[in-house]
Amino acid sequence: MNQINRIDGGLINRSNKLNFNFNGQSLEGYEGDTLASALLANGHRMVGRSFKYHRPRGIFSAGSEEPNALVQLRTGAYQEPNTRATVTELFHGLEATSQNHRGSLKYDLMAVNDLFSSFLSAGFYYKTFMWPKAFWEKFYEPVIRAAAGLGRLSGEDDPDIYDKGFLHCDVLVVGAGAAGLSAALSAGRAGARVIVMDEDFCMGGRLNVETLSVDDKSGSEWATQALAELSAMGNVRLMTRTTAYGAYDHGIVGALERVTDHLISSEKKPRQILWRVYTKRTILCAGATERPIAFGNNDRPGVMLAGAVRAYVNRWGALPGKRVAVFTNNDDGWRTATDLAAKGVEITAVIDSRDGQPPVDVPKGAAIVMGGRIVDTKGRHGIRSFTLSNGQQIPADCLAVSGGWSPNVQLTCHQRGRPTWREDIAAFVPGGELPQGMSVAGAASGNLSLSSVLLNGHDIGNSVVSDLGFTPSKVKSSSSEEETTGISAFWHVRESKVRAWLDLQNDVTVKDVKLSHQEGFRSVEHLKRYTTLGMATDQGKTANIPALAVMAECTGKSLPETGTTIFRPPYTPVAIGALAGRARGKDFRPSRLSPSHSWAEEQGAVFVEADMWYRAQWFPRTGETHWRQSVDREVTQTRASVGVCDVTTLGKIDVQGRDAAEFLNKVYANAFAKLPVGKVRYGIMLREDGIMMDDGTSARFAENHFVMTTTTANAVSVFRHMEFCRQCLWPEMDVHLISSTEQYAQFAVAGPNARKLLQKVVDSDHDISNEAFPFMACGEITICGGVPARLFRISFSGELAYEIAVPTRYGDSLVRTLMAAGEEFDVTPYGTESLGVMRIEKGHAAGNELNGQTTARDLGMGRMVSKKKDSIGNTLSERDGLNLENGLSLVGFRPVNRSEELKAGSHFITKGNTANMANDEGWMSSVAFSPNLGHSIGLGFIKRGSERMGEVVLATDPIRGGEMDVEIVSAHFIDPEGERLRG
Amino acid sequence: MAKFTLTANTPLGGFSHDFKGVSISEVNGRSIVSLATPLGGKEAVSKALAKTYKLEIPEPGKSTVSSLDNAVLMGMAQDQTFLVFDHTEDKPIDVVSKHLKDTAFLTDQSDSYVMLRVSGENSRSVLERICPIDLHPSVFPEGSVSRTIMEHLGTVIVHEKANTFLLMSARSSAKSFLEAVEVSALNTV
Amino acid sequence: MIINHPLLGPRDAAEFVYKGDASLINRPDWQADDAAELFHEYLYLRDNPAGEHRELWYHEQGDRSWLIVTRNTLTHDISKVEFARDVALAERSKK
Amino acid sequence: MKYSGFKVIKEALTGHKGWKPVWRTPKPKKEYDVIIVGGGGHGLATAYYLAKEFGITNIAVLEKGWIGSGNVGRNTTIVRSNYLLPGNEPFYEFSMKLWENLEQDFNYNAMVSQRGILNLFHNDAGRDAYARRGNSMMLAGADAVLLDQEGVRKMYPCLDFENARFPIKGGLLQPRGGTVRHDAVAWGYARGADNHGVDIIQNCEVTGMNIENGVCTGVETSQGSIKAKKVAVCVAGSSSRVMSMAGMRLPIESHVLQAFVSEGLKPILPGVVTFGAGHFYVSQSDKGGLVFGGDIDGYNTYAQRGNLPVVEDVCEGGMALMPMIGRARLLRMWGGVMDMSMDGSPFIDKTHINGLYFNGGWCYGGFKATPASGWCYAHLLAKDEPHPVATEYRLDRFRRGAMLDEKGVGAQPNLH
Repeated sequence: MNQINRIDGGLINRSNKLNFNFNGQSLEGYEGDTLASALLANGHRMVGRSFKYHRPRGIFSAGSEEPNALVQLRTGAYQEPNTRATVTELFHGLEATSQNHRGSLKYDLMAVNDLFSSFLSAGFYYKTFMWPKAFWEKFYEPVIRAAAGLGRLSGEDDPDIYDKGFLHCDVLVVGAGAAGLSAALSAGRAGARVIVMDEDFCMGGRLNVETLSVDDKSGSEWATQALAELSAMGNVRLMTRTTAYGAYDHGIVGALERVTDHLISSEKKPRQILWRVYTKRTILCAGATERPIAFGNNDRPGVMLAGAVRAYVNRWGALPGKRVAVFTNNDDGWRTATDLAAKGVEITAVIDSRDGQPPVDVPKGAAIVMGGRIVDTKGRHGIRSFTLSNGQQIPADCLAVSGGWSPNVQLTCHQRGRPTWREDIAAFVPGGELPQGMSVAGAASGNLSLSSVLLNGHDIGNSVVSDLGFTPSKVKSSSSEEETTGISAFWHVRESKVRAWLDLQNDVTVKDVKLSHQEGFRSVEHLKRYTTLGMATDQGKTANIPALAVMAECTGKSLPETGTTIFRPPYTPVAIGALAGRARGKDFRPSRLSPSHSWAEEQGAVFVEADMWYRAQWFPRTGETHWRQSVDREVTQTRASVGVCDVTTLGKIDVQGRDAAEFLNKVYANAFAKLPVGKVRYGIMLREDGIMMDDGTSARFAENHFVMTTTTANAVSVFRHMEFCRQCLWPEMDVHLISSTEQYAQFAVAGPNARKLLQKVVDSDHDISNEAFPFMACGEITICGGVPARLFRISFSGELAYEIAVPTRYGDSLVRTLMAAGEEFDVTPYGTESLGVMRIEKGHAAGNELNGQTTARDLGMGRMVSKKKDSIGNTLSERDGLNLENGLSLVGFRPVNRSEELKAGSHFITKGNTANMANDEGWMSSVAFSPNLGHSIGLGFIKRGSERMGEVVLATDPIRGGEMDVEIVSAHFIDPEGERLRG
Repeated sequence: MAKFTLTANTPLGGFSHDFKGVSISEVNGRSIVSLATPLGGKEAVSKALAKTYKLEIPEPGKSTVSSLDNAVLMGMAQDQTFLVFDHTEDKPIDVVSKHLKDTAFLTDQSDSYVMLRVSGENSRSVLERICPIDLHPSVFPEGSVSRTIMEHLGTVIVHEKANTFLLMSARSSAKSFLEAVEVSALNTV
Repeated sequence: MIINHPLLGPRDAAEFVYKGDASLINRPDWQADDAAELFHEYLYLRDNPAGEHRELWYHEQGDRSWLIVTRNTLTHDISKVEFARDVALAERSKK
Repeated sequence: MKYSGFKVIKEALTGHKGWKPVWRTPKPKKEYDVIIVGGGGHGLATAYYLAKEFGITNIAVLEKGWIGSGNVGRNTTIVRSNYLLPGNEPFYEFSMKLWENLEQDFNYNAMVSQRGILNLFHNDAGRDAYARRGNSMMLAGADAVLLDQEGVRKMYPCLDFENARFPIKGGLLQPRGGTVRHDAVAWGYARGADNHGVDIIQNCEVTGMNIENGVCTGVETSQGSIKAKKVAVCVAGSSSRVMSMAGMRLPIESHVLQAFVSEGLKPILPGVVTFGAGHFYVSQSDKGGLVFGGDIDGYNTYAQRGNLPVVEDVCEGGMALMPMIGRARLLRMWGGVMDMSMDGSPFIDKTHINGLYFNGGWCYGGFKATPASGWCYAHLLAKDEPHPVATEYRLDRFRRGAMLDEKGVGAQPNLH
């Protein structure tokens, strides 16, 4: 039998029937339904289990505040845990299952927890599970963890895609109910750029669920008309299914648009879009949330919020029960009785906690109890009846409860705002210190009657736009009939002898709050943390205020004195995938490709990530099965003849200006002022604290023009640092910096035949002989018949070497040309591994040594730090702690047993000492196999290293289970005199 | 004479594609020279520019267009202006220094950028997915220039004319940048 | 956060890189008798106020200017944005 | 009152009438031997150990709000002792050992859960650095395991091994690392200290320091002036504010670190994992929430909230590392104010003012240090000399050039 509880009316499209599946059962609903309304229409009351006691749970609300009706939506990798049925738009083919039960929903084995509930009181776990000690990890905790959580992730990669975007407007209207639409009309008519967002798929808010009329139209008709007017305005953007979830500094609002969640498939479009909204003004029209009253066994399926009950009836034509009763402390609750009675639904009783006369006409046949108290309910899987304090039992399969409405102040509190209490409506309303540019209108500001909401929205819309310099339109506010909104605060039924729920999802009861008070957890934050109140997926939207009221009662303080916990973003939970947007997998970060990348790919190069760059690591040749074979060959061939390596990734900074030389003299620790034009110098750059920041070369191309290189890793931070020096420290200097990293493709050409190779491509009018172009020369030349190039005679490998740079557009062509020209020399390309081997052979420091913890002195370059001039870092580099007699120094290491392989990260211990931290004397920073020496070599830091040449120490590597004797040697393993590079 | 010759390539091989209501195409054939104004030398640069390109130095965030070489002068910073002009040969600096003599410090940036033109009625909707700058004509009118960040990549955006934007981003990450723009189009239209 | 750049208008703080207290533009004299102590105070000690704070931001994804932003560290309200270079030059002319 | 399973059962059967407040609510006395300013984890631990281990019980802990309202109540609950430098590692290992016996020691179940912490690396340099660090840990008597890619895959098959921009090459595992129920640490220490007679005074803000002739004699508070032989400041993010009352400037900046928790989920992550190529670390709580975080926002602030770019950056890291969390929803985000020091390492030291002591500069790593910080601070207060594992945490180390810079980024607090 289908849709047994479907009645006439509502904003659903009965001509579009949708089939869906809940817990394996095929059901039908209509377009316009939510999963919750469709389940109710099909007579499903029980839809889940609570967190701790596994009590049966039914649909409680009709919105995003839902604590109970959480389902697992979709299947397989698309499985989406903890999804609120109340805001899940029904679609054809929807599949959902209930959560948090072992066995079936109806017969949950974990429901045994409920029997032991008195042992599982708030915070019980802090007091036990401590003995015997080993049992916590082995037994108690695994049991607790097995019970954790509600829904389940699939464990598979999220198959959907997400996107992000930026929106800009004058006015952002959050919430498109009566207040939001009124405000948007005011702002839109005045010509402001307006964005209206609503979390619902159908704008109108409670206009769509109440039977009140506006301007002699039904609420939903008025909303439709307002939306038509707004969507015709070019300056207004309407966004449904979009939740403003957080208010951030300076008027930035985070919003989530659910683009395809209401479709069976995303079809490769983004499932959700995360919007960053930059707005001059925000008008928060987020409405209000109804809250329950706590009484005995008030958690049974069928006990619902009164406003939700009439929402299901009025908007969706779905009947939550056949025999409905109302329990209220306010006039609004009565609307549920009158609305339902008007639809012919049986109202068994209206219980009003207030004394006096009924505020409205009494529905026929209903028992009316003024000053009434419900103390208990009955019904195992859903309410069947309830009991009043006088013992009277009243039947009902749906109990509509209203404890009044709490304005949705969350976004007003995301920064410093704290809500203030209004006794007349028994609710917190937005207080001071709202986020920049935010105003609040409608129910969110405490206006609870429709007529006041409409007027308030209209007026605030107008005042906001006139603030921004627009002329408000003269159109008057729409209006509605008057209604009564009386309320008298009433939070929980003291007469109840059994557990009365406050937080339905986390199973926090009135007793728990009292226990929390008894044990001294009285601050609201202690209460929250001790009982877990409000920490469930609904963030306590319906639970917090009643619970605070119970605490206030215990302490004898007023509710405003008791305060509220801090509202944190997000307003409703946001998928992590959406917050990440496109950044995942290979798209996590951009890829920078060097000019020779395509060519290297063709060569079958293996690439390595170096920051954002991909660099060729080595170039395997046919027959090479291990990377070491390739690297050994590249190194050997380069040292024997010539090799080519793409070094484009090194940072290049163009430094120009009348004071360029003096500027470099200040940013480098060593002298630069007198570097001749046409020469390159190696420079070390310190941080102001005297630690090595970076090293590189600077080449002087003209009196006022230098080209600096930095390491690949520090290119950006060095540029930033130099801009700081230029603008903030020495603003009187005429210096100009611009990065030219991208502008030039740069290749190292190294090896005894480097010159011969280059001479084949360099245009003949440029003499690059050793005499004309010696070591550390630089110059602007042309190659291959006029292509401009820069040539640097510098060497990282220790060989006769050059670096040649051409405009990037020629990079691909140049590497191919060098390979072709080098064929006669058996030229080899080499990658970063070989680069590393050769620099270790040569004793050059690199990233592992320049790790931000070492000084020039540690690196054996202490004497380069000039004491005769002011440079960054020179003063503080003189501190005692950086000049210890037994300080570290960088030296070379080789295994005493040459066949052993050194391990980077080993620590050094003097022979005979115990290997412990007190005897730790340093560490191995870089290692390589030297094909030239035929054994493993390493660079490392050890105390007084430079004085300990020849000493054998222990290199201990407990993490890999090894240790070996190593000999301290010079870091210059190859050509210590530097004859090759000058050759 | 060297027997080798070098051939130039472009960052994206001349990419061009039309999506619904928006076209994305690589722009080539332009050179970019950065002009750094020496301390106290603004007047001299202005004079030289006025004489040759008939242009003033634009404020940062603005651009001006000259008929000479279709040059666009973009204000990048207080002391930095980009001159973007039709020139496909090497050494664009020689062209500029002919006009400006030594009034400004020049740096060739022609090979530093990939340029994409995004045009069509949907161009703003597409760019709103990645561009943090407000591109509404009331805020970012034609001629506006901005350097910002899109999908982790530094990007210069120029509002060339109605519904037409020029994007400049680093050449080495041209493929990632194109993907960022393309995916925006695919996700939007 | 949004930083209202003196020339470019409001820009998301994500375009900027933060450095710290604006006093970092006042680098001590390396030849002062107590240079070591002055540099220690300059580099390491901070007022770290709860309230108005003058601080350095670098517009890395923008015009590459260093700015001095006056911002309240309790509310994040920004009351002033200046070019650090202008401030540095002005302080020099005072001396 | 001793807590035990039997006690819980007894109370359950008798209507929970016997539970007493976990700590008393005393009025401040006129004078104490030691006043501890700051009722966070470190302050409460200091009081507890002073009373229990060093026999000083005439102590007040002054807290301007509710105890545990600072970083002990707003962190991502991770404990570990995987440090590199000899000035740090023995201290954190001492802390780890205290964690391991904490519950029995203070009779409160803080749910110390040693499910391991795994720091991933993504390149050879990362491996070398972690090998060096792991060796440091082992030389200091801690546990460490260097895993290769297969080792990581066995523990965490759900990570992105196939399509990552920065492929996982391996990781440094500390099996004894894990998580602790953070609030319970504050409550457990409070309960323990209270049992030893320590006065815990909430809603008592220190408004001034009484310093005469270079000697600190007590404090002014919102509840009147209180004398003390020794005043021990321990206020994390508020360090600069409080010490400025004594005229001191500190090598500290206050920054916000955001933290995040997802909706409750059935267990899927056994231990703590940190991403090495982005800013993301995560664990799953005993309630089922994924608890995660990343980098600090990076600007000075005293506001306990951050901004969106960091939220997005952290989630980007999360999705890059484990794309299976895309459909999990972020439930709550919050911020804590970190006392970021100039080298990323803390201070436990006397000041130049007699009777005034300072503990701070914990950056975002204070939680794991809580027991050792309390113990070592208590040692310093009781004996006027540093505990052997905390000898490097001196305020003058920058003047001497003896920085403890684990990350190697220099005097730039927002980079530590």
